[in-house]
Amino acid sequence: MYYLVFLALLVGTGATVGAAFIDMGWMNNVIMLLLAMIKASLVILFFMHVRWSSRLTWVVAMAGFFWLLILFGVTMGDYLTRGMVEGTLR
Amino acid sequence: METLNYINNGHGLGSWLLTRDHKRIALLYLASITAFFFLGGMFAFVIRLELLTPAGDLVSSDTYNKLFTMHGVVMVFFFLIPSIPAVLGNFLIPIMIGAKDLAFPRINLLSWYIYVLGGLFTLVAALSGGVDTGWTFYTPYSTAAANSHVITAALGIFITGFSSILTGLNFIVTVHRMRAPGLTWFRLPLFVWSLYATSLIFILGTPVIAITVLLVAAERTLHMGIFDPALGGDPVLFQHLFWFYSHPAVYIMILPAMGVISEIVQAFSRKNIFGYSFVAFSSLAIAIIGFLVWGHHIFVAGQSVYAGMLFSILSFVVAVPSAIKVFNWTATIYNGSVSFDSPMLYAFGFLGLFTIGGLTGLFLAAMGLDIHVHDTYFVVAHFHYIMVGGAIMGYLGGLHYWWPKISGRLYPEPWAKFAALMVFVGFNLTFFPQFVLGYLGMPRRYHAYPEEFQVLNVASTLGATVLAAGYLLPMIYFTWSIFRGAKAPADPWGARGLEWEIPSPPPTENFLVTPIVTHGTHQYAPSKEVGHV
Amino acid sequence: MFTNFPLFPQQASAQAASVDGIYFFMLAVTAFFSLLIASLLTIFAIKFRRRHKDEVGVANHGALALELLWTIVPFLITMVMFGWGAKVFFDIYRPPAGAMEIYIVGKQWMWKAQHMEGQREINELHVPVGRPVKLIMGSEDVIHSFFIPAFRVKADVIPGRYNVLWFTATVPGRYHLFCAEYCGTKHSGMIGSVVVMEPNDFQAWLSGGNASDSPAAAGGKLFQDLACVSCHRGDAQAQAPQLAGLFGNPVSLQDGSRVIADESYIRESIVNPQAKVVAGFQPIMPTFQGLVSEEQLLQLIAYVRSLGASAPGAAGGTMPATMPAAGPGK
Amino acid sequence: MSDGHAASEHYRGPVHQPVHSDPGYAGHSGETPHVHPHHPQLQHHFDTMEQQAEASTLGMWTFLVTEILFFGGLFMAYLVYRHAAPMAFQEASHHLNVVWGTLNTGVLIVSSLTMALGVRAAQTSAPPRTQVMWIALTMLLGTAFLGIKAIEYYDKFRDHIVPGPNFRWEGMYPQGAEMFYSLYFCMTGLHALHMVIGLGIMTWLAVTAWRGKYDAAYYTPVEVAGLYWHFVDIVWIFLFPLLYLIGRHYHAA
Ligand code: HEA
Ligand code: HEA
Ligand code: HEC
Ligand code: CUA
Ligand SMILES: [Cu+2]
Repeated sequence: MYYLVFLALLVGTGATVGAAFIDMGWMNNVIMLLLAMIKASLVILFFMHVRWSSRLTWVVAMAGFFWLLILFGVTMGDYLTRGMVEGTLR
Repeated sequence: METLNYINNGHGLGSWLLTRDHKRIALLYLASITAFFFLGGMFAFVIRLELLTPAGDLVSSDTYNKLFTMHGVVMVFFFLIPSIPAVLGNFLIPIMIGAKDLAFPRINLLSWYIYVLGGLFTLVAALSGGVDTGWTFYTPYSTAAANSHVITAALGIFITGFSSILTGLNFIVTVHRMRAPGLTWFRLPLFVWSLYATSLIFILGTPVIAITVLLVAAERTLHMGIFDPALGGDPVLFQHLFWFYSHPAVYIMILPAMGVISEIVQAFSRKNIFGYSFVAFSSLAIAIIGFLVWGHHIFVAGQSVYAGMLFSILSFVVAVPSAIKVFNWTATIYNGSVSFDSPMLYAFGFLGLFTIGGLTGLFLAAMGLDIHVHDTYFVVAHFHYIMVGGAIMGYLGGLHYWWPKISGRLYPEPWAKFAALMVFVGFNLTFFPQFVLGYLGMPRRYHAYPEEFQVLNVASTLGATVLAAGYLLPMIYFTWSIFRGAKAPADPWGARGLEWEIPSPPPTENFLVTPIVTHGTHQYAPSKEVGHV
Repeated sequence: MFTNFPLFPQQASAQAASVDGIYFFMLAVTAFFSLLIASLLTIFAIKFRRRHKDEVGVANHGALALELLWTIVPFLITMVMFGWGAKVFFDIYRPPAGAMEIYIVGKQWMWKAQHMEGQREINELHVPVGRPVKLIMGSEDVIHSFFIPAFRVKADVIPGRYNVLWFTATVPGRYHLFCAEYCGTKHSGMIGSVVVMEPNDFQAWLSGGNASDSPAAAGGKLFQDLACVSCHRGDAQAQAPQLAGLFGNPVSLQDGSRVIADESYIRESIVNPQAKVVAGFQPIMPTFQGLVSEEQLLQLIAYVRSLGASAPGAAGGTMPATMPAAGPGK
Repeated sequence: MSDGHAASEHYRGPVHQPVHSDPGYAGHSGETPHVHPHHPQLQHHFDTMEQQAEASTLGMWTFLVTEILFFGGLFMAYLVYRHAAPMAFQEASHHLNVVWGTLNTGVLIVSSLTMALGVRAAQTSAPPRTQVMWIALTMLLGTAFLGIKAIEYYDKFRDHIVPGPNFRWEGMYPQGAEMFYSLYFCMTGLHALHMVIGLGIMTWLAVTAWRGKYDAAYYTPVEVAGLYWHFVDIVWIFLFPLLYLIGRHYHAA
């Protein structure tokens, strides 16, 4: 099992690097992040045993990422809407 | 021979400094926090003296700037944030949940040492000349312009941050894993609920301030330019990151006090709380929604208008759970058996002052109005109403309530009543005029001010004198009680709860036999098991 | 000694009344709930005081209806506060078209103002009564905040970008001007006054003795002195885009996006020219960061702006989207 | 403590008493040899080994949540500034060495594998030698990672692309590039610091494992250290593409 996950991680890394050299416009970022998230999930689920852990562990692990999204989402909410009201400056 | 308890079980400095007993660690915190409180209070007093006259004549403007910075830093990071959690929480959580200790006693001791180390950094910063950035450390002033000891102070905050994190971690794990048999979540004392919610904020918020102040230090030392406008950096990003922690941190300061009030109100009206689950869940709601409102500190700082609106509406939403609590406390007293012992007086004080402080928070959350009152004394009055009028009242109330348990001694009740009265009167005299000053437009952090503001400032300084005396009194009679006070029985108030079932002061391992819990706390009415809403 | 002892600030701008409106509403709500809580507490505490040592209270079972009541009512009240507050905020932050513009630069520890007509002042700001005034504000060093209590307006002044603030003064007189954001040693000395004058007096003041070049004229000089003109020439061989007609119009950038050439954009084009490169040009323009002060930047902007005067105004919206047309590219 | 359990926290007080059983009252003198009804590693304030293990893993997970947000502040800054200057970031990213970066990613992934196997070894009561072998391998790989990082840092110093007064940038977007490198050094520096701390923990783990402390009944420290190590790996999984790879297609095109 661990070896399989390990292989998947290596393949994922290869794919990330490969994809980075192909110009896909904004898709590059999406693919890059998607692959990184898949890799991270593999590590969390298998190497960090969350797959076999209690619900509480799931909740705790998710909470960290969820709060990160709050931080990112709300802050970007400011940056993306700056200057949108007429007459105000960026 | 005296019966063995946690105080006399082991003597000498070593037995205290190396203890892993949560109760002894609580006392270590009590001592250090009190020291910082008086230090911060001294700073405040000099501030008030300076503001007696419009001209900046007592101290230089640089000194003044350092005074309010050190006052804010000490009071927030070294007094109020650790106050109730690290003293009362440390002492009571294991007892209230029927455990022998916190989950990680060594880490508990470690967090005290970390706190002390952080405190030392701050003292060094203060003694070697001080910091003058304001407790908010706004860039680029803090990174590029200030030439005071910013790095030392920032590191002090960074370090104590880890103390908070470890305390929060310990509480969370303890509440999840160490509850006595039968102690379901909905039988937990509300104090435990509120500290659980507080711990969530410790865990989720503190790391962000840690990295933020670290970046400020890095920018100063290594000339990396994360917030530097010259590199396209945005000073407002610092403010986002700072308030992402520091707004939730204000709930770190108030939630534990709310927990204390929940306990006191029940104990002194001999009645279980009205709407237990509303009070419990409102703590969680405050902790969680509290993370979504930070931008109300920067309405006029150049963030987008739409972001401002989001933060504004959520700030109003987060006020509702606080309102729920206040109403439930009030309803709890109805049909109770109300006594007027000193803890209850503090609780009354809390209720009134927190209500005013909280409602004036709504003034600030209303964007159009905040334009005018932002960075004026109105804000200063708002937060002192909540932090001094609310949180410290809660802290003092809790100390008075549990002091017999902690020390095993009774303090002189008439003096305690008198002190409570002095604090209340002095407090209002100090900070009420500041609302008026703020609306008149007196900016905060002003060393000198136009003459027409003087009368109100004089009133405020007078009040601060009364307040200082009010704070000195408990210090005196608590100390006195340790040596001269009558021995306290296990349950001096006729209150209910696991902490009142064990001797005062408790034995080292709290419980001889792990208790089996069959109902919630504060069940006074003799008859049936009381259901919860 | 204590004769001058106000308890409420003067109202001297068109916005002041609307801010005070929310304030009084809030005061009323606060008074109502504080008194409500205080009197309930007093009544309950006295009525249900402990009469003998062993008395206990009556057990609670809660009441859902009450809980809902005191959840929903405060919620609704706060939503009113939100709506009202947001509306006033919007009004205070959205400058009307055609407002008279003044440039403000904050630096430790003074306020500098430049009128379009050439008057400059320090720690004073003269404005006419009854006319909307829009301030375009930048900072030379750290964050400051421009605050006029009698007008109920305030906005932070942030290094590296511009912020705007506007007001219409209504009552002639002299009012406090404060720096409200902590900015170092003399933060409390960064004060001054705003002088509101009758329009005629204001005109007289404007044409009074110490007028210097208008910002646009000063900017024109700078444009020569800094050799901007060597690249930004009007002819077809110019290696840089023509600036006439630029202001207020959309610009196509190299990466395909499009921005409006407002003050912030022009400022960025000068201090960090490579951040947004105009489509069809090479990124050869050097940075002028550190070479021009904030005041000079504002003058350059005023100059660029004055070049655009001939072009139809931005508000018209009739401009072809590909402006400026000057470049050899698209 | 004379009963030889260095790590246990037996308190010599009067009321030491496990809940379920053992009325054997230790007494104030405390040195009565206990007949341990429980595992020697069970600390006095826990009732069972499971409770203790669960508490430790929950504690570590909670700590990792704080770590996520700790790095989160930096990722936040990255997001804001990349959004503000996308081209500059691509340009600057191009100057990182993608070969070293990829290699290092591989090294960390292998180290995560060896770590996982180390935990498994303890969990299945493998002999101390095996446990130590996996831990040592993990440490070796961790050191290799830091070595490569050091080479990369050295290159940056040599080329004067370390932010600060000596920063020199020949290409486009000097300001954005300096911002990128400020973030690069903060992020990778903090990550490297975590690796160093991880290596410290591993050293301690190797020593205790060598003494045969861990077996199926008690391997919490190995498990918990593993969680930490994997977390540091995860951070890198995100850092690598965000820092090294964003400029590639832009220049390939
Ligand atoms: C313990 C600390 C604490 C607490 C709990 C709060 C609670 C609140 N705060 Fe406060 N605040 C501070 C400490 C605190 N604050 C500090 C330190 C600052 C300044 C920082 C600095 O710049 O230095 C500040 C600044 C501050 C600002 C920024 C002001 C500015 O700089 O311009 C704002 C703006 O929205 C705000 C809002 C609120 C709100 C809406 C609440 C709410 O949570 C309050 C909720 C409570 C109630 C509403 C009262 C109870 C309700 C009733 C009795 C029923 C009736 C209710 C209704 C009708 C709704 N606060
Ligand atoms: C927990 C938080 C806390 C607490 C408890 C206090 C307590 C007090 N604070 Fe403070 N305050 C802040 C948090 C707090 N403050 C913060 C965060 C700021 C913002 C800082 C910034 O702008 O960066 C601030 C700013 C601030 C200002 C504004 C300064 C400015 O903007 O220029 C003022 C002015 O009056 C003030 C006054 C007081 C007073 C009179 C007390 C009193 O309650 C203190 C009373 C206590 C004592 C005096 C000590 C105990 C008594 C004795 C030892 C007796 C003997 C001593 C004497 C007679 C001197 N505080
Ligand atoms: C070496 C030549 C050169 C000099 C000197 C120069 N510029 Fe430029 N400028 C350019 C080029 C090329 C562009 C278009 C590419 C870009 O946006 O960077 C440009 C773009 C601009 C723009 C944006 C124009 C648009 O259409 O969006 C402004 C505004 C500007 N310059 C102002 C100035 C000012 C003010 C100065 C002097 C202080 C100056 N420039 C000096 C070459 C120059
Ligand atoms: Cu400028 Cu304060
Ligand atoms: Cu806040």
